[in-house]
Amino acid sequence: MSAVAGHVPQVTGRPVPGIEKEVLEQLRAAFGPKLSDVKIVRPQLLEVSIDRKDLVPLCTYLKNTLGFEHLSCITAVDWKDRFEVVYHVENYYNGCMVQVTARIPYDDPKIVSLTGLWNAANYHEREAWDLMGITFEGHPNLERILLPTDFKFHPLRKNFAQEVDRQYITRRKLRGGT
Amino acid sequence: MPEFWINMGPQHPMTHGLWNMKVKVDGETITDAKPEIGYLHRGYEKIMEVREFQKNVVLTDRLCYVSSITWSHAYCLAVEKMMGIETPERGQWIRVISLELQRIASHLMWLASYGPDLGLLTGLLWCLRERELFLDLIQLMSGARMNQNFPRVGGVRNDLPENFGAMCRRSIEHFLEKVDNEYPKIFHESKVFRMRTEGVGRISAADAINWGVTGPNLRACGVNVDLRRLDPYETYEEIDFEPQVWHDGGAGDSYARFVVRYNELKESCGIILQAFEKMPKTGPYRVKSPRRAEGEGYAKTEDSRGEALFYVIGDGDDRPYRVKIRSPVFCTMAATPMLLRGNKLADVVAILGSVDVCVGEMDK
Amino acid sequence: MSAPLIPNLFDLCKVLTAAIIGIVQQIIYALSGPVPPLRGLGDLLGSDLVINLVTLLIVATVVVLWVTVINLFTIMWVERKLYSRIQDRYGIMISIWSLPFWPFNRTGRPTHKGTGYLQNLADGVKLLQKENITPRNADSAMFHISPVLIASSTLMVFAALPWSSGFYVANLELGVLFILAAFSLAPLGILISGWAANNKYTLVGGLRAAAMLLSYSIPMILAVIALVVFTGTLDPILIVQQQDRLIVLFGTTLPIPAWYAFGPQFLGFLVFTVAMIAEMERVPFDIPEAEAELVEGWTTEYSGMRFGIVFAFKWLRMLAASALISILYLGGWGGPVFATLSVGGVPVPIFPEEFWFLLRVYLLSAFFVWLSWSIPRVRIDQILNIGWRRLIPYSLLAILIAAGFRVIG
Amino acid sequence: MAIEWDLVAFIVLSAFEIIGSILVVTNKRLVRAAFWLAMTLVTIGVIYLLFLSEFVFLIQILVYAGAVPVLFVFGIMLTRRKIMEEAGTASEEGIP
Repeated sequence: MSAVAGHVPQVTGRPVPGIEKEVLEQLRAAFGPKLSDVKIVRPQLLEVSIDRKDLVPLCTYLKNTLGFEHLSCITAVDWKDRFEVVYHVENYYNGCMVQVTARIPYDDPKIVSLTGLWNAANYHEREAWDLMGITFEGHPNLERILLPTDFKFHPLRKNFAQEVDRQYITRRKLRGGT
Repeated sequence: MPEFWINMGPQHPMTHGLWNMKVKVDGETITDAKPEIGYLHRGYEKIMEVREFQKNVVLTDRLCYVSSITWSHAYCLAVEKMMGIETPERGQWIRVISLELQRIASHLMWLASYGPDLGLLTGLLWCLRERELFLDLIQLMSGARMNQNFPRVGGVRNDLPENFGAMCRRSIEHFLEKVDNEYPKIFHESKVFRMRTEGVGRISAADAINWGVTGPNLRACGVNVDLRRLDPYETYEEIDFEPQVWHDGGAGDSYARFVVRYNELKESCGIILQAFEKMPKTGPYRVKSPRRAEGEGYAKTEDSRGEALFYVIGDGDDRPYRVKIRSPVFCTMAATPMLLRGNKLADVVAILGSVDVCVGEMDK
Repeated sequence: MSAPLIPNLFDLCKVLTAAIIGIVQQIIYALSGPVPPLRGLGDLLGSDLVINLVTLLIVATVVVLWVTVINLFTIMWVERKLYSRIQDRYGIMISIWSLPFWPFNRTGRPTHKGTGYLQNLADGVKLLQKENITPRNADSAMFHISPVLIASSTLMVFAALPWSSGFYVANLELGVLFILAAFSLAPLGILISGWAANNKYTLVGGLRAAAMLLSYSIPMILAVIALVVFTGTLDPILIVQQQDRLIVLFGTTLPIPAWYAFGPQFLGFLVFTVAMIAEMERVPFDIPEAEAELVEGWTTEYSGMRFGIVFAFKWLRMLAASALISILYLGGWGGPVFATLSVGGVPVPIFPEEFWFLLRVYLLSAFFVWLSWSIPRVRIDQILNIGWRRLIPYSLLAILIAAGFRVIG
Repeated sequence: MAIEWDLVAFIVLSAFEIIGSILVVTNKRLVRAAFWLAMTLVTIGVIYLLFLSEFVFLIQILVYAGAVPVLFVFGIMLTRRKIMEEAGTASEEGIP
């Protein structure tokens, strides 16, 4: 199923109706107990959430056997008591998309990096680290991508002051203090 | 000559915006490249968490300022999916028309800036002259040429003017007549243009998919993926159009990207004309959207530069808890070092011009 | 068949200088009454050495003014108007009423509905009052010398370039070779200015410019050799006279004038024109100032009037190039006179040689402008490819053809 | 006694030439040396003019003054290792 380098994947470009039930069974068969709150949101979209430990086996299964070759985007969400990293993975052959949500405890925001599977993850993980502060182990060069390199905070976290709570963040506080 | 880094940017005529491409050059050939982005980072995802749902459309208009309706529409679609509401039939058709008009304007802006990149200033003047036609149509429809604030959560802001169909038909005929016999003379049939773009910035289909390249850049590699067909949103199922793919051998070079985008111009005109025939003449164009919303919604649309994805999470408040913007240019930027390696210094312009970089959406 | 408006510029100016020196001599002789040594000075002034020297200076100023003021502004105006029309817009529209001083600053007059000819003058004045910035730790001596080298080598071309059989500064037997030598001096100036400006872009731009100009002066000279096999002389005026007859093909005289471009020299004509486009750094071969990737190439660091000189030299070279092409291949100033009026005893032809020559120069320049504004720029390695792999073999072929026809013909 | 003008001219030109060639050898900055080389070659050409042989003067300008110093400067630029640190072009931040 996976595209051999140089060979152009023959993609029909048309969605296959009812594919998400098939993918659901295959996932349940392979990772039954580990998956929690699996549900079909709408045709072509499947939601799965797992713990961060078995993220890599699930993703390698998705990529190599089920042919989900396009990692659309990686979102880091801060739920104040835990972190969540949401992976949107898409299959060009039948148009199905799987949303994998990995839960991370709040105190040590670490998760394994997926750059091994998809190179697209490289920039997304750097951005997630840059804005939310989740470190991805195994990332080739995990450094800030959007913010200046000497910036000390991760602005997307809920504890980072929102412009509404305080009139403005003084430059001195931004550079040095808490 | 030892290898040394050349900074192509941040203020450089090639970058059409504020980003810096550091290119390591050995003589004339490029050995390595490192894009430096973030100059235009406005922290959209943080600001969006303190504004009501509808007020964020003002922000998403300014994501990519050349194709702002497509971005605001993607955001509104995501919020609708979260709220579980559905735009009425006529509203969806109006959205399709506005999307295609904006796509043509954005592609024409790209064609206009691609000409002078290669030294052909006449291309700029001609393409902008045609773009005026479509900016007038968009102004007629939404009241503004740029940052129109036209899509609404649950529909569009206002109905189309009366004989908008006839005006569109007249402008499109004039435009198609120009696209068929004036532009090919300075682009396709010009030997020098082919020399500068063919075989330059080549990327294979497998690498493109692996690196997350989407949209016209991916279709130029021969992969037939068009989200309007693969995951049809709005009323794209009822329109029969042909996604433009580079068929003979996955070339994936600048010329393929140019041809794919050029044909999309003509394709979008066809879509607009079809939309006017199949559109219900009357009917509501907007539905009332609830003030507060709970849950999560995601929407994936075919923006003129690639796959634009919005992932919105609501926690019962009247403003989103978290908004994630997936920008196609941000992902293609990861693949640019692969595109540039091995080409000449003068090719950086041809390659990055054909990738159609829009800095606003890249830095969010 | 063609008659010049000014039969001989040198004699015309000689009459002028003789009159002036005559008056000065009278004054000196009048003064030499009380101061006897002044008489010697008067005789010295009268001697023809001084007269010839002063006439030569006047002739030189006339031609330089004619080239750098009248022709330069006209050719810049022609180019800016032409490429605006190609781009479907009006172009420069400034009118005489926009001048600030007395006769023209009348209110209520349209300042921007004019022909636009003064725009170049306005640009020149603007550049004059701009500050000449020298980049920090640039090699300032070389930075200042190279524009002088470039501009003077271009003006040297016009010393040997005749505008009609009478209107020239100096008529050398080796005029064409002198012009080619002057053309080949510019790469040194460009390279040194690129190097001295201490900026990576100008360095790469200068390197590219020198590489291109060097690799294109070889086919240019080979094409001229192919021509000399036919003409036998390097004197531009003789070359034009040779082309002033009708083609005789197998006994029948065809109505076509016998320009070298039509005969076996056609290949040489094409090679020479392409090489000239490269020498002029027009857009297909515009690498040195490739705006897109090198910002402005080797002229990036110049500002103020220094940039004005360096920028104007591009149009001077275009003027020189189209003049040289029309002399060598398109029959210089040959053209029917139709009628000559006699104005105060002096025969003034209606269509003089100067008219035909300027017609050819400006048509050729218009062709270059049209060409350079409708095709994109070629990459530097492709340029060198074309230069070495295609133009030089073609020019050698041209020499072969010319020699062959010479032997047969 | 009439001054032989061509003898005076010859002396002046050869003086120029000698100074130029000395400067070519002793100059630390290589590009200046190349410039002086071009200057000496042109003065040699002018001396050919003194002998009333314009053709050789023109060829001298065409070949020597036009091409050889340019190739010299090419050679200098392509071989020197510390291109950017040379006195004339020491840029502050060096190579980023």
